[in-house]
Amino acid sequence: MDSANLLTAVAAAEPNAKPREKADRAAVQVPVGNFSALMKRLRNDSAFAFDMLCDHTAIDWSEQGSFELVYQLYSTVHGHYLMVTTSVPRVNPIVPTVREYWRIAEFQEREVYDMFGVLYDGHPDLRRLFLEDDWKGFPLRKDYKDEFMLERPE
Amino acid sequence: MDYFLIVPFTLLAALFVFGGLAASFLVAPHRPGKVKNSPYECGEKTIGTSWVQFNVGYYLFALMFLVFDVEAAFLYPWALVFREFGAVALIEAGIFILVLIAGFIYAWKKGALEWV
Amino acid sequence: MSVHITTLDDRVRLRKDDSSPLSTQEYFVNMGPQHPSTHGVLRLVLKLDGETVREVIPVLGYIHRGIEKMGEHQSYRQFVHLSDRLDYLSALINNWAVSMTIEKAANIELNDRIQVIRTLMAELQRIQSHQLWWGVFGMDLGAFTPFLYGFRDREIIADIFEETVGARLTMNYIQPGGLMYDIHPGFVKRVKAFLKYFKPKLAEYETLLSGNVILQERLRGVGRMDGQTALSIGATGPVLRASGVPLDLRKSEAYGSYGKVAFDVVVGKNGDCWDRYWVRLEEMRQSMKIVEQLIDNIPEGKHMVMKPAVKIKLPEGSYYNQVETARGILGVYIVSDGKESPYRVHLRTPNFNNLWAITETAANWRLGDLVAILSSLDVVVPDIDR
Amino acid sequence: MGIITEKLPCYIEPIPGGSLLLTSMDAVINWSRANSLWPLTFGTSCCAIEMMMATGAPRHDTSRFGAEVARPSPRQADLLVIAGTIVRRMAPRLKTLYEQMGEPRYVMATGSCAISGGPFMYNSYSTIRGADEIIPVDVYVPGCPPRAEAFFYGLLTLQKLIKEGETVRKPGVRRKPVLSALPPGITLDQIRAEMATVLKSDAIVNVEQAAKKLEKESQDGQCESADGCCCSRT
Repeated sequence: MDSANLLTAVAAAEPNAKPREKADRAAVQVPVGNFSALMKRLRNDSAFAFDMLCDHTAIDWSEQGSFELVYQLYSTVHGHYLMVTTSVPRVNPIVPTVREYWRIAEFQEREVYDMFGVLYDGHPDLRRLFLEDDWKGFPLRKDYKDEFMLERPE
Repeated sequence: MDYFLIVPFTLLAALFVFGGLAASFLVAPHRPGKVKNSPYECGEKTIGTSWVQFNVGYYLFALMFLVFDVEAAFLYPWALVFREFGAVALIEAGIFILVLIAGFIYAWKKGALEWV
Repeated sequence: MSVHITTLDDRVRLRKDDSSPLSTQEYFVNMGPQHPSTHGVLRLVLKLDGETVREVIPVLGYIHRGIEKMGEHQSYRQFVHLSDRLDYLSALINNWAVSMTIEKAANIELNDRIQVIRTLMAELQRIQSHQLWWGVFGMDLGAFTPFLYGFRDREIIADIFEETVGARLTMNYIQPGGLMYDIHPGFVKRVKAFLKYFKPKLAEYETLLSGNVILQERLRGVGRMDGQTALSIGATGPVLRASGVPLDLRKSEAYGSYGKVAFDVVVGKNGDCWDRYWVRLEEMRQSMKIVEQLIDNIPEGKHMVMKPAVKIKLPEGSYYNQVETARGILGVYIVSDGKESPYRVHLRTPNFNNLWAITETAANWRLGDLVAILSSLDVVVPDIDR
Repeated sequence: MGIITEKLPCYIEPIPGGSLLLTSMDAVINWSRANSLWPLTFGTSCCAIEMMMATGAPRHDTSRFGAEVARPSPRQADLLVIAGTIVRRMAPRLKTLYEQMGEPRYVMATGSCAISGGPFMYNSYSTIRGADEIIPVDVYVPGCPPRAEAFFYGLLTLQKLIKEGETVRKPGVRRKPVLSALPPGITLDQIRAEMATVLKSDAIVNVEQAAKKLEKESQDGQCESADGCCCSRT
């Protein structure tokens, strides 16, 4: 189904899921509280049948002081896309893991932890994916300072 | 006297083997270091020990190979001269091979050749 | 539920569970960063029991250059050349992915000539990538001749690219707003010569390797992965289609001029190494069919819709766009805050997901089969680490 | 122990004609080392493909220069070809691999990533800017990725360095400056001066202007394309 009635269907399924504006596809914003429930429905409910987690990443909105976690979902059955986002404070970002719905989330979440420091509740093997285990700091944060990095001279 | 040819043959073989070793022994710079002597594992430090109990099948397989390799080695000289000795040599070798095949069947039935 | 951060050392530790003193013990071996059959710096920590692989733990980051951090400091046009260095075997398709995301966000309209040339270039790059995969796949299974055959035919496409683009590997050819150059006058002639040359050669590939009993023995039924597992680890491209799921963005999204050409999606049945092998060979034929249909009627028009010096500024918002590369779906996710360089760039790379198929399928196979499975996944490591 | 290389020279040199014997021994040993460089397959990123095309593929083939046997293990290799970017996590491994190679070992940094960090030089928190920060490098082959011919030129330069730069007593060619590989008659200051002028004059590369300049040259017939046909890019 196309994005319009997909949004209404999701709103029906999850009352406090507000559509996220400024996105190029059907996008929904969910508070962290009932994030896991919505994901479970999106995965198992045959009306949605989002069996493929295309992409999971995070955006560091340092002015608003929050991380926005973005999940791009796709359903091979119905052929429609949905973008689900939830935001957590920058100080102690804890998000429930979606590993048991999509197996790949375990590794994408490890990458987001490695780059942003977002902690995943219930993740079986949360450790850095790319950087050394004893690396200080999280590189993709806007306020990451590193004397090794060379700025381009103007 | 016609066995004399073996001597230059072994000399040449020895020269070939030890010549290479001697050349590298004489010419190559020899600088052992702690890292150079450490085991090479794709650039990584090794994890855990490699002194572990592994499947006995490897040992049995090697043993079977050894037996039949030696058997082949014995058959070479026999194959050269058995024409002069006629049927006796043939029966002799037949018994030799049959005994070994009996051993092989025994090992096969006992499952020595089943791979893990 | 608690948040518990572990490290590699306690992930790679033997649990003491030897039930009887006679049982064989497991040990760890590094199939490490510098290894002939990992095609790049991918480190697999293997938990072995004798020769049988019990568990594979991939360790990444040996070629992590931080491309996403660099993306935040570069303008949109500059970011295109970084996309070459991701999956350098489908460099043109990566350029297309980034350019298409930027064009959709800034809604730049393209004429037909650009779309047809882009589709032609992408399909030639797909054939070239599968040729290299076929050569290296043969070499991994111990046959050196396919390596020579594959690279010999690959050089011809490299000449075609070099004549038009000027580069053999990192193209930087498809820019947001069109193409860097128009195609070289000799392009159509060379592509037709290549098609006539390569059709019998593909049949030669079949007789050389596919018909070989040893190869069939080593591939049939090895590393089986069913559709559901493939979808749950997000595998895409030939790996997913070999498991029976007919997901091909060229068909479902019909971007570029894929809508105007007739080709069929190659789908395997039981997702083992043989199907992954057979699907890629068949895909080469489909790509040649696409090139054949497009090469004769390249429409006239300008090769660049926008002056190259024009600064591109995307309106605020988040844009996500996917393209089918030789190895799967490459998604480019750009969050823009209206400035000249993106606020956040994220690349959903196909190899990242295809790699984890090794942890699903490699258990209880022997070491030789592990190499076959890893090579059948056709993993390019800088694409994983970014 | 390398008796000939370590112990013998100090005895032979004083006796008359000794140094002649030593240099001729140098020549033989260097000749054999230079013409049988076994590269270690160490490709990290895109340059690895170009190196594969250069070493193993049928069109460009290094077996003409004796460097065809690409060994995966450092124990049997004596030329470490760094093809690709070196990142901070790979650096200790690269150092271990280099130290595990047998003496006399040579290093060739191919590709601008191995020379100076290349496209990942700025704003990257994990790219090492140049492999010579970790291990001593003998020959630098620029390019991104360098063509197979550039790789051969680097190989020939290394062979020239080995044949003339090395003596038995002190293996390793790093002592001789790499400048000996410059074509005869050109000095470093000339190159620096010319680079300064080039950078100042066309700071911004103008595509149309460059194309017109190329067109003018092809009208005068000075087109030197690889396969002989006169290529004028219209």
